[in-house]
Amino acid sequence: MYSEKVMDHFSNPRNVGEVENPSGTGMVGNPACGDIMKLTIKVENDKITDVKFKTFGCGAAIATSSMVTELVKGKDLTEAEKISNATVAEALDGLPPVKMHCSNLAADALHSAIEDYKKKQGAK
Amino acid sequence: MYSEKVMDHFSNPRNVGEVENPSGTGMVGNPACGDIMKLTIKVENDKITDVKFKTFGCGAAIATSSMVTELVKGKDLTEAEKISNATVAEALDGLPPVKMHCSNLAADALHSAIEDYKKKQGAK
Amino acid sequence: MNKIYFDHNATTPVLDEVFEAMVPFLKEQWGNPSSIHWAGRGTRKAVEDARESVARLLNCTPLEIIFTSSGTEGDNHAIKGLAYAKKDKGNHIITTKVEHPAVLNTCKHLQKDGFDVTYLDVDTDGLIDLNALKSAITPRTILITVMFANNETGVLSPIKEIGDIAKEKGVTFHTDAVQAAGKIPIDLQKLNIDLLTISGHKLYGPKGVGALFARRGVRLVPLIHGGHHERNRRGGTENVAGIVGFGKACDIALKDMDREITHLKALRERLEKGIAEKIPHIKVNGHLEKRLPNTANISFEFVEGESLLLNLDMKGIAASSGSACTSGSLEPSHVLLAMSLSHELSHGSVRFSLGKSNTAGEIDYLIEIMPPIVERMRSMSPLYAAAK
Amino acid sequence: MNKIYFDHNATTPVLDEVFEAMVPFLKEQWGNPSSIHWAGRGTRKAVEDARESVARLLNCTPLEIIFTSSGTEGDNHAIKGLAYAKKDKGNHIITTKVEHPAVLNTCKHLQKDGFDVTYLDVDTDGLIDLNALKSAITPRTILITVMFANNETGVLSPIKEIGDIAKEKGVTFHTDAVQAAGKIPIDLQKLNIDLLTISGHKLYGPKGVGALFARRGVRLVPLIHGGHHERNRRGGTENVAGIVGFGKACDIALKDMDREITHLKALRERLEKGIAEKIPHIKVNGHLEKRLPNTANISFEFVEGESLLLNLDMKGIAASSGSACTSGSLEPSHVLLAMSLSHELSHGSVRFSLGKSNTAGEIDYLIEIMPPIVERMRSMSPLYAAAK
Ligand SMILES: Cc1ncc(COP(=O)(O)O)c(C=O)c1O
Ligand SMILES: Cc1ncc(COP(=O)(O)O)c(C=O)c1O
Repeated sequence: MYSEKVMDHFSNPRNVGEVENPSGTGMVGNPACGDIMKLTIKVENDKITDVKFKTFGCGAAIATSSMVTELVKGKDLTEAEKISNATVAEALDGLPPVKMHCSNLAADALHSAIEDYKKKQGAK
Repeated sequence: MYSEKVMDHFSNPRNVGEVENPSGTGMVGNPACGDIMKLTIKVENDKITDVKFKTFGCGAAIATSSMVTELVKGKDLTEAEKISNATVAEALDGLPPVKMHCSNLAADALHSAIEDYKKKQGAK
Repeated sequence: MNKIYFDHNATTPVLDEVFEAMVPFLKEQWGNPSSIHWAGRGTRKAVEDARESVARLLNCTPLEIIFTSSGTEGDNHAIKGLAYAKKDKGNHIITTKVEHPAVLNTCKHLQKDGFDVTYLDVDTDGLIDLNALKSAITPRTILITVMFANNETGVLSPIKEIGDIAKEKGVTFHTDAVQAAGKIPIDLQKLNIDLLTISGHKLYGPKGVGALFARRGVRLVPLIHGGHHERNRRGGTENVAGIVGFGKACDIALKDMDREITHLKALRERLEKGIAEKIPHIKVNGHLEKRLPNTANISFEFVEGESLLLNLDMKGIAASSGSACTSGSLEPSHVLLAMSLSHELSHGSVRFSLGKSNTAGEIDYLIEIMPPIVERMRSMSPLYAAAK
Repeated sequence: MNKIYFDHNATTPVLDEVFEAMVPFLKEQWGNPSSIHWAGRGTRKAVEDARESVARLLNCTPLEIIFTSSGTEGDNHAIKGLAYAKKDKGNHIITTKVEHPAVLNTCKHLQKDGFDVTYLDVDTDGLIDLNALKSAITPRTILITVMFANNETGVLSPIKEIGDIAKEKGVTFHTDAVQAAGKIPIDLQKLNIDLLTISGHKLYGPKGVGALFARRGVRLVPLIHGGHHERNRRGGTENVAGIVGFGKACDIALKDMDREITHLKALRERLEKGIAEKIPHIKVNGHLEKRLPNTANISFEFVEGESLLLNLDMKGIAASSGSACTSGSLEPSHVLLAMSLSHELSHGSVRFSLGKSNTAGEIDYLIEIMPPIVERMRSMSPLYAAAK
């Protein structure tokens, strides 16, 4: 069902956990759907220097979470904002059709974290 | 599908043909149904001394024809009249359900032949 | 006693290769294709591979193939499924008088449910009149269902022409190709067929499996509602071993088709010529050219078919009667009656349907034993004497 | 890696004896049971013998058994067949919220077709309320369909009581016994069941065959119209090999039932006890007594079921998720939700369904590897941290 890349990220997920004193936090999904992702980022000089995730969800949910942290680490915010759910699915060599929607929210979590960071910046 | 007795009478039918100068002739069935039986009898002193059949029909039709000739040969007319289609089927150790009606007409042919004989007698 | 099988339109033996292909899926690979764990992965792939084999035989895409449990189920699924899906558009169905009971009884059922059904006549060759088809179509017509090849006579319908008419008029076209598939080429890229039914056990596959082709975009109400199997089109855990065997049988049918057609045509010619030379008062039923290569339907005047079959059976020869007498009804063949044969001739027909393993020697044996059997049965027949 | 199969409610292996019984009907005995000649006689008898085996398992008469291609087909046949046969008497059907999709989706389809369907609630144990059933019955109620044993939790419905209520009220009663048959005794002489569905591949028979019990006198509109097969109740050439295997599997199930019940109950207790001792925050779902002997449905809080299954699969263990995620939908288990479990717990459930060949050693292996897996997944879960 899943590609090798998905299984790799599922069995050896990268960047699990929570960044300490995160610059931004994103949380998406809901229990009804079966997937909840929490992404925390550290931003320095408009660059994402650290990123970690925690996910309640199926294989696809965990793999996309892991993949998005890899894709985004070290990237400028503007570059990071361009990453979409489709980018993540592609980087994983695709997802099963039924998983394309509900379990492919990692980029949403990222954008939500970036937004959170910007809001906090604005508030300063 | 058929009992051994049916197959025996089918493969070695008794009394095939037509009695010469028959005392009575019975013909029943129709092509739509797929079975036509012709029974000819010789009656002497109210006894059936000879009987022969010709049948167009399936295995059951041929076996019942053959069986009825065996059952009736040498019998008094009153005894012969008591033979029913059920008697014939029983004597053959039964017939498949679908064959009980259409292909089990040999006794009818017999009764029709006896009637024909009586009619001819009455006309004399 | 030698056993000779001339009843391939009733069912075919399972080929050795087909059996061998099935075995793993009855032994170590018994997982449910819906399972995501190790036990299900191999069976899922096997089912999808088989789908490709079926699609290759028909020249369609695998997505257009729905696995079923029989030709009968496929016919029901196609006809009821389309009728109920389109019932808001119209309630008129066109079919023919010579369809298999799987189609005829489905149509009769729909009549009770408010649908109008036109049963087209056939001519003495067993062919429908395309003009009659055209004039039968009304704005309320939603479905035309005409069989590809007739099971009793082998007669081939003008499928290309029917498809073109159906397409022009915007009517869905289903064909029961149970007897045609595997025996003659079917190219769904060239034919305007929307729905097509086939069955495994008629092409050297196992019993209990079939397929329905539903062209992309043709919507059907499912016949069997349930889980997410077959992309929500047919519920029920897949008959994996059966499907795998069916796929293998399709592969072989495609590979061997040309050779088999030549082989079967030659045998059938030998059979029909031999019978005609040796036995008077016979009639070969159905259009002599527009026929499957393997089927010979012959009426023997003055005798009834089942009696002939029993006699043949006693000599080890398996054939079949046009008459449905054998399967629980005493009606003469509706196909032959529709071709305007008399009741006597309809009752007196025998179908020889040849297959892969038949040989010229077997045909010769038939031609040798058949004349005395027919003669003996005729001598017992009140109709023969009357005719002479 | 050792392969351990804990997913017997999804499908079972084909037993060696079953396979051996099937082989002749895929090799030399491939005749059509409807044929009157030599090729058909043996297969006809084999089908009728298998019918007796099925009838023996259920304690009914062979005439009351209709062979089908799956449990799903049987459910469709029973429910649609009864609904359409009785539609002049009424249009109301009663079922439950925890049925298999084969029943639920059939009922949903009938709703589109003008039938009213009541979906009874279940309590947190998964049981319906008999008073609620009684009050749901109206003069227009024609059918009650309640499953014998639930496939996800193993919970057993009060079939005896439901049958008595149905009989008293003159309503037909169908039960989907796909998960119960072969696992626990079913005595149709003692239960007021009118229609009952079973499936071959859940009791160590092959896939692609099942049976519907229809009590003498219960009339159904056929689901599959066609030839004279199954006494005009179900068209289509019989899946002879499948039917023979199914019959054999029924024989074995009957013979071994008592022993298996003891074996499975002991294993399940070991499993549930072991998990409960080693892993906190778990919940066994369904009534603890009124359950099949082989099924353990356990929710692991804070983690999602599919992730657990994938991890188990990597260790060679096949189990199943309550969540339908695995079969093309992302909905959490409708069964667990109906039992008032939270969405999280419904998503986090794993079904272990044990079978004949499972051993205590296999259970111990599971209990050994499961805790670190759950702990690792929990450490990744945002819900766990929040709860701690
Ligand atoms: C309770 C129940 N009913 C019906 C079915 C469907 O049976 P089948 O897979 O034979 O169609 C299943 C199994 O999937 C089941 O568990
Ligand atoms: C033309 C035709 N249609 C349908 C069927 C039914 O196929 P099955 O036996 O697979 O149900 C048959 C064979 O019996 C057939 O010859």
